[in-house]
Amino acid sequence: MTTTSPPDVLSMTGISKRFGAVQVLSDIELHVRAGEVVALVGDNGAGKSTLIKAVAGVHTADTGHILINGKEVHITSPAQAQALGIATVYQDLALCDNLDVVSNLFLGSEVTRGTVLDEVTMEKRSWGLLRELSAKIPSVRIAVASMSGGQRQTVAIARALLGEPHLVILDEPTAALGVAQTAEVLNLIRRLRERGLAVILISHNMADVMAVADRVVVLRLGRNNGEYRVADTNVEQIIAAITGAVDNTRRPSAPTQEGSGQ
Amino acid sequence: MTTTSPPDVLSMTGISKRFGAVQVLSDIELHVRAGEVVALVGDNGAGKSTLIKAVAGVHTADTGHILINGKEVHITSPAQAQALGIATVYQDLALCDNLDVVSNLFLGSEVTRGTVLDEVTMEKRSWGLLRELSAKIPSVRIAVASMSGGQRQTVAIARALLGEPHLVILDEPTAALGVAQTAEVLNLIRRLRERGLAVILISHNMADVMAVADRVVVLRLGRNNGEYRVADTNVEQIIAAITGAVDNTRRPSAPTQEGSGQ
Amino acid sequence: GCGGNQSTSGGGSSPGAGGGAKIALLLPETKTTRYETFDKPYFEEALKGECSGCTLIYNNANQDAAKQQQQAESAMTQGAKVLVLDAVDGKSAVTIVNEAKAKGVKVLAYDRFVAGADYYVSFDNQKVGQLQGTTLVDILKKSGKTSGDLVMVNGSPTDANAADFKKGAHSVLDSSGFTIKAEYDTPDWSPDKAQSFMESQLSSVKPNLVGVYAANDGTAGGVITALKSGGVNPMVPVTGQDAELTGIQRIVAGDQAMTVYKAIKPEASDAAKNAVLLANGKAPASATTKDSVPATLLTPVVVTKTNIKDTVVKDGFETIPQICTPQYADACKAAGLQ
Amino acid sequence: MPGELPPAVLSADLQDERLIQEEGLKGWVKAQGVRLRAGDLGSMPVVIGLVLIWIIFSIKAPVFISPQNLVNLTIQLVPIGILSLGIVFVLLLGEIDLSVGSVSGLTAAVVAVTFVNKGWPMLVAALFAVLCGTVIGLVYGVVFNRFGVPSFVITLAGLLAFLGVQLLVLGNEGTVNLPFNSGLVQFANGTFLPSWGGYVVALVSAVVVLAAGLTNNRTRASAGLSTLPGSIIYGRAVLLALGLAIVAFVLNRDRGVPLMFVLFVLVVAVMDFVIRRTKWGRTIMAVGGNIEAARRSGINVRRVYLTVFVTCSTFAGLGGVLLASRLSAANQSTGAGDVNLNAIAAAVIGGTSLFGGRGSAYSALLGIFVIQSISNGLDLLNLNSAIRFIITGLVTLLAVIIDSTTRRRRARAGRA
Amino acid sequence: MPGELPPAVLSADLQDERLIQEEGLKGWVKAQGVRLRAGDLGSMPVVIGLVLIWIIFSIKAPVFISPQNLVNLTIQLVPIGILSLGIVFVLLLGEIDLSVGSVSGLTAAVVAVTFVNKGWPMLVAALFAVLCGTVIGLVYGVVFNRFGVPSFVITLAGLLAFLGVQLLVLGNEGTVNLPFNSGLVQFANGTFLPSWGGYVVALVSAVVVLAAGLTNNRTRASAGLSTLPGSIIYGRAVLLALGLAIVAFVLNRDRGVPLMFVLFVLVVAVMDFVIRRTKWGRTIMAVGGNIEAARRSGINVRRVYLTVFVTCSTFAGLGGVLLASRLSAANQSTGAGDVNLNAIAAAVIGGTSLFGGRGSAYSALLGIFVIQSISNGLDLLNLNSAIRFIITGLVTLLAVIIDSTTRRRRARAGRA
Ligand SMILES: Nc1ncnc2c1ncn2[C@@H]1O[C@H](COP(=O)(O)OP(=O)(O)OP(=O)(O)O)[C@@H](O)[C@H]1O
Ligand SMILES: Nc1ncnc2c1ncn2[C@@H]1O[C@H](COP(=O)(O)OP(=O)(O)OP(=O)(O)O)[C@@H](O)[C@H]1O
Ligand SMILES: [Mg+2]
Ligand SMILES: [Mg+2]
Repeated sequence: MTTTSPPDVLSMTGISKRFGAVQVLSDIELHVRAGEVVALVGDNGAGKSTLIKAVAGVHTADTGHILINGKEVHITSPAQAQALGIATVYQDLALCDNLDVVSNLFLGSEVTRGTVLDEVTMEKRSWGLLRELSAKIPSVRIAVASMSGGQRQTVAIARALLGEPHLVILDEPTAALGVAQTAEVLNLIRRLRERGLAVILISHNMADVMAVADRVVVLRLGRNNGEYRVADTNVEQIIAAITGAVDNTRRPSAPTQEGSGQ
Repeated sequence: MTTTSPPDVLSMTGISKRFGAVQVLSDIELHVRAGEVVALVGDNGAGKSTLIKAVAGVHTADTGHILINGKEVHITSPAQAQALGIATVYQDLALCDNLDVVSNLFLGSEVTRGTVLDEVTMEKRSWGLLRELSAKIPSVRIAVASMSGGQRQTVAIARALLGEPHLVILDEPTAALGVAQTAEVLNLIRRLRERGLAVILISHNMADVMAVADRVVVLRLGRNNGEYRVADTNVEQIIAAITGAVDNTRRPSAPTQEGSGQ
Repeated sequence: GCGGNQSTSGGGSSPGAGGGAKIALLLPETKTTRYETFDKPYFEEALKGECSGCTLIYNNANQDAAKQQQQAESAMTQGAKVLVLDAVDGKSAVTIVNEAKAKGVKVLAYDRFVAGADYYVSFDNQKVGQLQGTTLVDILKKSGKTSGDLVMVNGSPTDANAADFKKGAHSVLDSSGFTIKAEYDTPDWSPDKAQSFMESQLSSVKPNLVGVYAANDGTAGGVITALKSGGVNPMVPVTGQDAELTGIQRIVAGDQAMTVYKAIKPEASDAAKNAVLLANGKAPASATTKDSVPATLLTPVVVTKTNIKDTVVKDGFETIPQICTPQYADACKAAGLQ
Repeated sequence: MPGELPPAVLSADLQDERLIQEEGLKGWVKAQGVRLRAGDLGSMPVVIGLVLIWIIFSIKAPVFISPQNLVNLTIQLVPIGILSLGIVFVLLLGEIDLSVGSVSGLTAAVVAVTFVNKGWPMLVAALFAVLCGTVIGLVYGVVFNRFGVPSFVITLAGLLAFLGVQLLVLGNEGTVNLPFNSGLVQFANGTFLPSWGGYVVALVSAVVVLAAGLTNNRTRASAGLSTLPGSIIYGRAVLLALGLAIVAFVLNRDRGVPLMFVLFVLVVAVMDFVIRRTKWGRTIMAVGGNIEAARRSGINVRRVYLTVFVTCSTFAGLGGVLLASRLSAANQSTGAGDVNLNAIAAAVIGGTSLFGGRGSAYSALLGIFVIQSISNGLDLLNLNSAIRFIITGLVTLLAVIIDSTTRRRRARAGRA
Repeated sequence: MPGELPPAVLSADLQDERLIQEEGLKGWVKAQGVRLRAGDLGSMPVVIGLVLIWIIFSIKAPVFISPQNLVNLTIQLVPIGILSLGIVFVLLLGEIDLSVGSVSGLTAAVVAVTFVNKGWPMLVAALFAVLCGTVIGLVYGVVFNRFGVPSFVITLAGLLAFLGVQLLVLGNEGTVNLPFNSGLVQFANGTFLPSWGGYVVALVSAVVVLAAGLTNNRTRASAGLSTLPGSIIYGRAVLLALGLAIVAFVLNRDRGVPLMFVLFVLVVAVMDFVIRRTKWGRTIMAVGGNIEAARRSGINVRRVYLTVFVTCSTFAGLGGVLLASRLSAANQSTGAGDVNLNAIAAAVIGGTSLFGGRGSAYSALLGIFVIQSISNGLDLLNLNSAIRFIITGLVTLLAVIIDSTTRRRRARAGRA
């Protein structure tokens, strides 16, 4: 639907995924451009997390194509996704409970002096990052196992700010956050957009979605069920698509005739 | 502040808890009556989950008194809390990932015929419970490890409906839920109140809090920071208390002079 | 009707001129050198000589009586006519004899006695212990000592045979006038356990220590290393058993006083000969019996520096080039081994 | 809209439109195919490994699959199999028991000494020995619950201590022989089902499976839940009957089906039922999967640990009695050597996880079959020990590789 | 408001008002008291257990604490200690290596055969043997990564296979003696620091600790983070110097401080540093704590497994060389028996978890001290083996009970 000269940062077409006897994703399509925040919404179990995990390299889709900046890629591991400039905040956070906040924040991209970890620099930067998200964490030297739900989520989000990604995927980043922290994260998303990054935001909170997203993509029971520009729609319309009151499904009878662009 | 003839279902006074070098709770007070929904709100890490875990028997407070229906109790294990009629939905859900939905739902209160598990009855009732919460779970015979975040949360909430509790504690029950599921849970809370149960609801979503709660108790950095009747307040006031813009703290200088009732 | 199955699955095991019988050799363990290095090849060789058409079934039980029972069963399944059984535990191996009897299979108890066997070829284990004890006492007396402290490093506490050696040694040492200051059952015959034990004891026994009883050459090795690094000088006599190459080398070098050599070749040949007789349904002739089992009883030989040439070397058990590696060349020269 | 199914006609558990509906026998077979490709096969891969081992050995030594050898095999695997069954319970909790070897050695000594030296009646002696195992399990459970010492350390201490007690019980004699014609020895070595017995067992098993399947279908249908096609239920029962009848037929060509083996399989089947279908079993799985979740569900976690340690040690006690019966003797090395490692290895090879919450009673049966087949097969090959050790190692690895590869595929396919 | 602290003067990490501020040395001591009551004590409790064992043994056999015996003890524990250090790495990943015993037996055989029989130069032979261990670790890692076979099974297969290879390498002779005056044997049995050497080591260690503490404080201060009071930093260094000097003094009253022991402690300290302060160590902890989280962080999980198996087997290889050097011989039972179990037990007793992600290199040192002290102490008591086994078991349990009880208290206090 959106055809501009620079290729989409992320472009997924025909993505299907089956787990055992359940067809979790059927022929999904998703495009995200640079400097755009796309909200991916849908009921519980609609397949949102499964879809973005295919981009993040956590698992691979059964069928379909993924294009990053116009080039087809086969992402088989999270390391590869990161190398492609994709940073992901997972819904289940994926923190190492036995490590402290600093270690978790810098896991996989530790600051070293020679071969030795530079704990002081990391600790200092951690405090900076956490303050930026107005986290209420008393000490960064406690294992994250003993953090509160919101504190853990803040740590997971702060991780994503470390690298230099082109595409940031946030899977329900504000679910456990307090009012102030949620506001900071929404600010953060706006800043990311301003820096020209592509952002995918998964959220059940329509207020948040309307506040920061440019476009809303709705999934329902593993299928695309409509796409809306935030400027042209309202919450009721989106909720209707989520719950199935409106059916925008492209049924499998017409497999892939709607590839926009080329 | 509220003195009526039947004793409060739950009455906590002077609760303190220290973890290592962090004073997580300082001299907290909380009262809940039958047929009342009390919202417990506060910033991330304010100590909400820690406080209710002391009631649920997950860990014990360092100091303070807990009265259930006017009788002082020392709750040392979740089994004991359950025996006292307390049902809890934990923020971290506490499900057994290796077991399927049915097993998790009925864990600890399995239906048996003789000594053998009555799987058919349990499966049938599971479907009933899940439909009631309009869960979108394709199969109840899949391990919960492979459920989506919202599906897991629905399972955890459904667990709490099984017994015959007097006090239901819900720690951010709707954080991962979709729009429809959230509405169902709020409905459920209203039904619980109508049945005369006491409910503690922890939530960061002020809209939900205003929609179902009778009273709002604010925690800030491990201290009581005000208490509001929903009917007499507005969201801004509560948020001010949460963020510390308003300081209602009772400082330790005046230890326990405000024991209402006797 | 078990016997019936036997002949069919055995496949042409009819005893006759050409033989063709299957004979099973069941050895007990791998942790000492002798079984696979000597017993098996000697036996195999002798069997070839006695009966060219016979097949050898071989298994080693790794010190596990239950496993040996299974191996015996397997051998019988394969149609073995005779089990040459070196029992892990002679006493409980009666079961194997019973099972064999029920199937019409003969059992030749090899090296270790099993009640009810059809024949017995061995050295006497208690005798070995006695020899070790006697030699130790003799050496001490010869050097003019009549009292002093001894340390006993026995074999494994879970090995029935170790108990025999121990019993034999005690029968001599208890009444020898020397004091047994400390005693130790070495788990798994482990040389390093023996070494650690000796080191620990050394702090208290060193002043009066006159000799050490070590049950075999492995434990003797551990003991000697401990004595040496503990600064025991001159070396006190240490016993051994099995005439392992390294034991002989230590004897040459003067670190170890003696070992017990059980001439395995004659033992194995005798066993092979009698096994073939049993396989052909004949009763072996014997000079002696043990507990009413006809037997060939061989005498173990004490090996000291003076008789290495006449025992192990003469039998080809070990050769002088094997013993006299560059490291031991001088000692060999001094001992007259060239 | 095309492709929409009318939900009213569907069972309560099949209404989600994402479920890929397969109908009848054909659908079931197809679903199995999907499971196979997804690596979600339960014990199948280990069975394949086992069959491979059997094929290799019967090529190398045809006598391996002779009825006589198979009868030997089925007898030989029982005592360690029983130990392994106990281990399965401990592993399901995510704990370990290093001492089943020692404990079985001790109870072997106890049964031998009480029965032979003290002249107790056979059954009393056996029961007393098993009870010694139970008491040991109690001690483990109490220490575990009271002090929170890791089970590795507790049972390591037990491994040493009970080895010592075993030596004490055996006293100076070292070895105590059980009379060869005593009931115990006969049970473990010379008692076989009559030739029709095997077929009866086959039939009864099939009928039980059939009846269970039909009853289950009936109750599910009346609860509005989906049912299995009748063809599968009948087919399964027939296949089972056929399989068992073949086993009986083969073993009957030698001495027959060993009673001890039949009882062992029965115990495994019962324990499988206990784990899957009783409250206690469910509780074990829950504690093994997530102890904190189990505790918060109100489960008495301590009682679960206690009962599981008791179960494991009781099976160890029973295994010891069988070890003594098999060897018709108890000595200092009964239960020593690799007994312990083999018991644990059997459970792991059979597919029970060391990390808790995943496994089944059948893994003890399968695993011990693998281990014992390798050991028995190599007994037939006349190898010298060095080569024998090497081959044992490699074949063990081989047996598990198929299983692990498919499991890994499952993990990749997203099933945790 | 009363009680409010002005946040500007506080370091970046001490600004949360819920933090209970303790100042200076007094505050630090008080904080330790809180940690003690909360059961958050690191290795302290095992040390208490160890001290208890020492007290008991020195009452029962005063010679236990004689300098001569202590020198023995420090020598005896090194080879298995090295194996245990390798095991720590594998345990940190939540995996296991059952084969360090066999592997060490094999490399012992290799060093003996190449050095003595083949006449290779000593260091070349030793290096080659250690390298054999490395190669074995590589094989483990590759099989683990390629097929996903549980490490329990891989290393069980290795345990058997390399035992076989060990027998093959030793060949017909079975035992190969190392010359008593060769460098290897002398290193492991007769090389001690000169009497001033021990004091130098004490001093150097203290200076290193002091310098590290001061540098750390300086960088932290300049980064605006909290620092430790100088009194603690100096005090710690002085205590360390004093402690080590006492050890040196005692051991000097006999033969002196064994060089092998000094090197062992040094290796442990270096490995502790590697685990805590390098990227690789951090990665190991992460994979051991939550493999999926580690994978999603972009960590190459396979490489971590590979390198850890290589590390463990390399230490096993080194341990084997030391075993041969200690005994001045390699034979078929080198590395067999309870070597393997003791190596694992040492790590576990020292406090490294079997479940991954929790432990330290020092646990190998502490654990092997416990095990070897028990064994050495009992060597002095002349017990018969039954009693000896029983006591070993009970004392092992005792040593760990204190540790476990405090750990459990910590768990209760809410720290997972
Ligand atoms: N590994 C898996 N194995 C089997 N089924 C899975 C697996 N992962 C996800 N599913 C199923 O796929 C469906 C979609 O899950 P997914 O996590 O993508 O939902 P979601 O849209 O993120 O939902 P939520 O809003 O609750 O997070 C669910 O029905 C879930 O049960
Ligand atoms: N077991 C523990 N050990 C140490 N600190 C803990 C532990 N549990 C909680 N804390 C600390 O206590 C504080 C309060 O945590 P709690 O989980 O009660 O917060 P919360 O109010 O529920 O926050 P959220 O809204 O994020 O869920 C946090 O700073 C947390 O780090
Ligand atoms: Mg999701
Ligand atoms: Mg919380």
